[in-house]
Amino acid sequence: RSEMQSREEGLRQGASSLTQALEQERQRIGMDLHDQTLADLTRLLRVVTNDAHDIDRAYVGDTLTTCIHDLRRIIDEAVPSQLELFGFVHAVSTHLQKAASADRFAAETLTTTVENRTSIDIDAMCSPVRTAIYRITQEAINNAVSHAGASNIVVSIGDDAAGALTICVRDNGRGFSRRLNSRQSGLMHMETRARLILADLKITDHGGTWVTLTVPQSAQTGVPI
Amino acid sequence: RSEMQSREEGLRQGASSLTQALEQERQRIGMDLHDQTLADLTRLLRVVTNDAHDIDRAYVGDTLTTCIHDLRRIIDEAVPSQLELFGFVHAVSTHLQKAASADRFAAETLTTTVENRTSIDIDAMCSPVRTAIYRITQEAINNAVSHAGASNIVVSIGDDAAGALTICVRDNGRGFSRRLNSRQSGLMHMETRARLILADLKITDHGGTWVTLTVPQSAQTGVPI
Amino acid sequence: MGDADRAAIRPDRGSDMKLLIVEDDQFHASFMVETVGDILPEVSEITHVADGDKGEEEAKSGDYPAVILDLQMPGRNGVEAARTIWAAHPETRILFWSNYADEAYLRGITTIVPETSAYGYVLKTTSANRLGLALRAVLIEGQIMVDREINRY
Ligand SMILES: Nc1ncnc2c1ncn2[C@@H]1O[C@H](COP(=O)(O)OP(=O)(O)OP(=O)(O)O)[C@@H](O)[C@H]1O
Ligand SMILES: Nc1ncnc2c1ncn2[C@@H]1O[C@H](COP(=O)(O)OP(=O)(O)OP(=O)(O)O)[C@@H](O)[C@H]1O
Ligand SMILES: [K+]
Ligand SMILES: [Mg+2]
Ligand SMILES: [Mg+2]
Ligand SMILES: [Mg+2]
Repeated sequence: RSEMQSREEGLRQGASSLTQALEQERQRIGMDLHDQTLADLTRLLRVVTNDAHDIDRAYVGDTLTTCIHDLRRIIDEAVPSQLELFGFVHAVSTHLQKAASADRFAAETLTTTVENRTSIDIDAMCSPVRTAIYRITQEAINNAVSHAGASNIVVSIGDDAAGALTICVRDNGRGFSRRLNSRQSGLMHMETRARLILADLKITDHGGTWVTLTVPQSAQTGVPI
Repeated sequence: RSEMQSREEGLRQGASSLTQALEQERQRIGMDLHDQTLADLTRLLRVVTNDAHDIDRAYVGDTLTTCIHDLRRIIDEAVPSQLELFGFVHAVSTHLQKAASADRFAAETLTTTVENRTSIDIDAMCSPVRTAIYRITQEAINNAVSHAGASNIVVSIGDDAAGALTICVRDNGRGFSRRLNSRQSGLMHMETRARLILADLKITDHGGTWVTLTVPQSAQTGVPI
Repeated sequence: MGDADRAAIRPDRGSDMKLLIVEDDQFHASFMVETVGDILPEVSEITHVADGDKGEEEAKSGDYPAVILDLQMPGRNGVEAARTIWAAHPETRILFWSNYADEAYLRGITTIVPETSAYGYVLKTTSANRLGLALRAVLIEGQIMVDREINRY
């Protein structure tokens, strides 16, 4: 009974933190828009409506181009459109390549692979389940790139005898240690997201770190939410 | 024991749905930006960089003004900036007034009041707790405006003998009924948000509907998340 | 097909190439119709529809050797529409016209292009001049052409 109580408390804390993180991400988008695009456009409007000066076509064009660039970046972060347009496997490959090449320590030496060995169609799953699987995989990849010091990262998509989908993010780095001073919200959110869709998340040390998400067949068609 | 299990399952479902809603809100912001602001700016850029025509100052000014307007609205929805800048009581009053005047059925006949009868300083609470309280109050207000057919809505902020903060949104409308065909995600999210911060939410019928959120003293300083 | 806008732009010309434009934004669509009218005398008739479902429906007929597709649309998006169109008519030349500048979109597109098809990827911010070049290269000459403003990573 007390074990159940602490399970429930764990879920509450995890969900609290995840909710808060999502709330903050939304606010961050708003702040970015406010500080960048809105500020740029307001300045531009002031210049354009000032009758005392001729309109400098190049200046207006450049400012608009900058705003469009900023906006595209903000939109790309807000909407997982790779997932929507091209599906899970492509979105994971894209994220893996981007994460690997954006990290200036990893960029030179890191090789990455995505292996898809299952016939389970992740894109046919209901959208909340697919999104959760994607977010978990993203964070496992981010961690492998930034904490493992690995030279190789493999994302392996497969299934098991019971028809569960398995996604394993493996690196050949320094191995896993929950450091006390680290924030660990990434891990907590992965675990909570897995629990919310009734999937299972395991982190194991094989020299490098293996993060394995198992989505049972019953959860693939969508669990009650 | 089975009661605890179903409590936990309830929490899981509530948190799942809330997480999904937050995820969708973020995506909606992205899509709004893509379809409105980005589309407008791209068009404007095309006009401005077309050397064949003189720049029409009024047209450029009008388009920029529209973009700025749209952006402000999108930002306002994403960031509860009234809350950040002016604090809880002001943000609630603003939301109440806006909601009441935006509803075309309610606008003419509806009176609204915010009463603050407590010395508990909500703005001194930790940000996730305050945000949760605010989101819950917002949705209670939205529901009172759109479903009650009330002529009066009062938000009453107070406390009880045990030092708990109480926020009561009261309307004098048709009274509460959980209609089977309604989506009810608003209520579910209010309940989940309350549970996540260890607060209590009660909906009672007094002719009109009273929605009462009770935040115990222990939860006000921030619960472990 | 009551929802389709048809413009017989040059009924008197010898050439009779039909072009389908699938774009949910009316202003972008008008701009494209105008640009095509100015730049591609080979096109005799332009059909415009405003979402991916109607685009797929319209393209079923097989009358369109060339299609211009917006990427982000309500309902079926441009990628889904392209898949459907190419599945039935792999020789169709498709110009994607998009507001997504990240190279990942381009890579995604390359994973769905049939071996023999011509395609292009052009941003909506592209100048009229460069848009004209892309229209001709992809839709008329059957080349593969990509906007140079795509962000590499
Ligand atoms: N693949 C890995 N290899 C080695 N160490 C890892 C790996 N993944 C996680 N860790 C360790 O676990 C810690 C916690 O990871 P977690 O994702 O929770 O936090 P974080 O990445 O440090 O910060 P954030 O909250 O931004 O994700 C990391 O700081 C790191 O020390
Ligand atoms: N103050 C109220 N007075 C009368 N009925 C109410 C009130 N609040 C809620 N209800 C009833 O409860 C139902 C569920 O409310 P809930 O907020 O969950 O859903 P909703 O407002 O219909 O949609 P949404 O998910 O967008 O909030 C409403 O549709 C309405 O019938
Ligand atoms: K779509
Ligand atoms: Mg992390
Ligand atoms: Mg509601
Ligand atoms: Mg579009």
